[in-house]
Amino acid sequence: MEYIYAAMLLHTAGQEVNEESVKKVLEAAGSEADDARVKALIAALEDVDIEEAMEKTAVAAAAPAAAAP
Amino acid sequence: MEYIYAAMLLHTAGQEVNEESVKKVLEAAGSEADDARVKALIAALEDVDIEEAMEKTAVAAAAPAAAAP
Amino acid sequence: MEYIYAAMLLHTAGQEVNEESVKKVLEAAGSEADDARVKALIAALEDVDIEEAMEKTAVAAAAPAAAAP
Amino acid sequence: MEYIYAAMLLHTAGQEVNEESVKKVLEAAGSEADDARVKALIAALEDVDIEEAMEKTAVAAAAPAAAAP
Amino acid sequence: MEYIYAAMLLHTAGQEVNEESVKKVLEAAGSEADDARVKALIAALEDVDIEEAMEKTAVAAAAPAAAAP
Amino acid sequence: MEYIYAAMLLHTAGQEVNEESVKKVLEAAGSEADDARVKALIAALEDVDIEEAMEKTAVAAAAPAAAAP
Amino acid sequence: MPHVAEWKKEEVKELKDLINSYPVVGMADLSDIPAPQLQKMRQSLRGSATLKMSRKTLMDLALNDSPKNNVKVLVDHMDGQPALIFTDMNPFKLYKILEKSKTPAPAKAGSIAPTDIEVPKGDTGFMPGPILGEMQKVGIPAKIEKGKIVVTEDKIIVAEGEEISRDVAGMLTRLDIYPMEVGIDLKAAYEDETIYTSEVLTIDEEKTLSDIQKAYTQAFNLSVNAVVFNSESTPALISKAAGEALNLAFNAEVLTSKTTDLLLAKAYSQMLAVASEASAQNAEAVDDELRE
Repeated sequence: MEYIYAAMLLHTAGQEVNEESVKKVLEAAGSEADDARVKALIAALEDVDIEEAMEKTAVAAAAPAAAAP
Repeated sequence: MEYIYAAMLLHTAGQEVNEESVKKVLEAAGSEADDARVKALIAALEDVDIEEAMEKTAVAAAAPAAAAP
Repeated sequence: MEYIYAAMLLHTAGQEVNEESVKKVLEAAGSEADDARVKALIAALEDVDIEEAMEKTAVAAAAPAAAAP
Repeated sequence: MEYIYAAMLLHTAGQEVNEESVKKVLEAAGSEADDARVKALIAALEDVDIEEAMEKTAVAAAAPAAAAP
Repeated sequence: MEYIYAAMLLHTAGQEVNEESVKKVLEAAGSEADDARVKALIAALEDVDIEEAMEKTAVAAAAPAAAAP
Repeated sequence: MEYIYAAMLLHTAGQEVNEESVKKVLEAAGSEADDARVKALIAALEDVDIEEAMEKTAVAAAAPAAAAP
Repeated sequence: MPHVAEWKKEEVKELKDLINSYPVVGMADLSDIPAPQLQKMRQSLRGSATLKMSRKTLMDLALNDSPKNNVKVLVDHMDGQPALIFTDMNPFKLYKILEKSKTPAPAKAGSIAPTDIEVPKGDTGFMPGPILGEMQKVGIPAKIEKGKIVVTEDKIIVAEGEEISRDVAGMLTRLDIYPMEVGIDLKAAYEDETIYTSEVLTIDEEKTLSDIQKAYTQAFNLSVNAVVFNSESTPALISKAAGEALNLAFNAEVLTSKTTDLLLAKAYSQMLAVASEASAQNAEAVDDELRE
């Protein structure tokens, strides 16, 4: 999940999530950044809206709570 | 949430989560690391099992308690 | 949660919730007030409508009851 | 609810919840501590496990009731 | 309804619920106690588990009330 | 709940709910009346319309009943 | 290359030039693609990628002789009917485009089912005849209904990874079920000294989405559980505190602005509950108001 955490960190910090920035964050965290995986993440994020995914989660988290019997 | 992501990234990468490491990661992410918030994060995490706290569902309201009959 | 309780106490008492007042309450309660965490709390509260956040609880708490089979 | 928050704050800080301590906290919060209400609070809390009472949703008991045919 | 409240009060206070005690409470409340009704109530309650009956419906009503603004 | 029951008893009996009357009822029920709690009760009731609170319940109580199979 | 025919030298040179001039070189497998379909795919790739078929040995020579560091590893991914693809697109995009251009194809005896193959319930359009028995023989639950052969329930007849038998393959085709996919299979791609195998290139968007959601949930959990104040956790913490306070006040019967009416309502409904139990025993036990 480091790659995802790095992406989320960048996104939350308002920075662009690209190969370079993800690698830089991972390296600062002492994690080895595998080029192929970084590229794969960036490619995947092209079609995934982080903001939307987060919002969906928030709603989902709230819903079961309310629905809990 | 940047601070939390930074902590999670470091933790998952097997690194120690301390003021210095968090700051380094935040800066690599192009985020200004506020000293007080970094300190507050470290203080809050001091007695916390990060792994466990990440997995234990925290629900917004007291509502979920209702689930327990 | 002491920090939050202190803030809620002040809010409910109609007092301003700031670093000084939170610290004062925490100290009166015999709790050590970590400066950084107090600052972080106040910073976080800047963007939060306490009243609204509290309301959510009431509704959320009531909901499961209504939904209960 | 100030009185309740004061009691919760003291309890969480590991302090005894008694007339004196509650009054002290309330005063630090700039709230006028009404003697009778403080006394009433202490009397009400006497036989109560605060921890448990905080967790047990006021609503929880509703579920079985609603379920009852 | 006074009769029932009187019985519940006695029950909760740990007192025996009998004709005499119910009458005494009603009179203290300035309510005229009708002998026949008291007798009928006592007879009926013999086969009722007051505790259980109270638990059952009790909070059901309270919960939705919480949602009311 | 004795204090509440005493208040409801008095209210239903059409009597004034005040410190003296509540105490009298509680004592008739063999319950020790804590002065502070009685005072707190009377103070709290000042801002509450008992009839309205009861009606809320009636409606709420009716709803689940209707839904019950 | 002393004993190599001239045309082969030419072709190797051409391949080498292509390898050198494109940043991304892919190794594909063209097995099972019918000629007309391949023709169509080449057309649709025109402008974005160049597909070059050649002999294995020549591709091997060209790759091994390339000055591009590491590109020769592509040789290890030659499979079936190999071909090279040259493009400016990044390997992920290339993979995605090729996957999207794949088309359904009939099952062939001996093929491996790429996913569970299901025969859906419903009218087959077939008139009663020997086909009914053949369907039943391959395990399709079928019967005659209103003069037509119908499949009575959804049925998976070949599980993912299993071999498709001749009978099943024939039946699937007759039922117009095309479980296979044909198209250009990108086995690996080279860019910038890195070899991306198809496993890496398969982007699971759902997984990415669920990972993001998981990360967000974990961050939220950690913030709330460790009481780290941020924009997400603070409202939740306030809400939690307010809930706890309400619980405590209610459960300890402390009369506050938030609990008094709740407690009154509780008493009233308790009274109603007791009354209803009492009146069930004896209607005279309760006053008229409470009798229903």
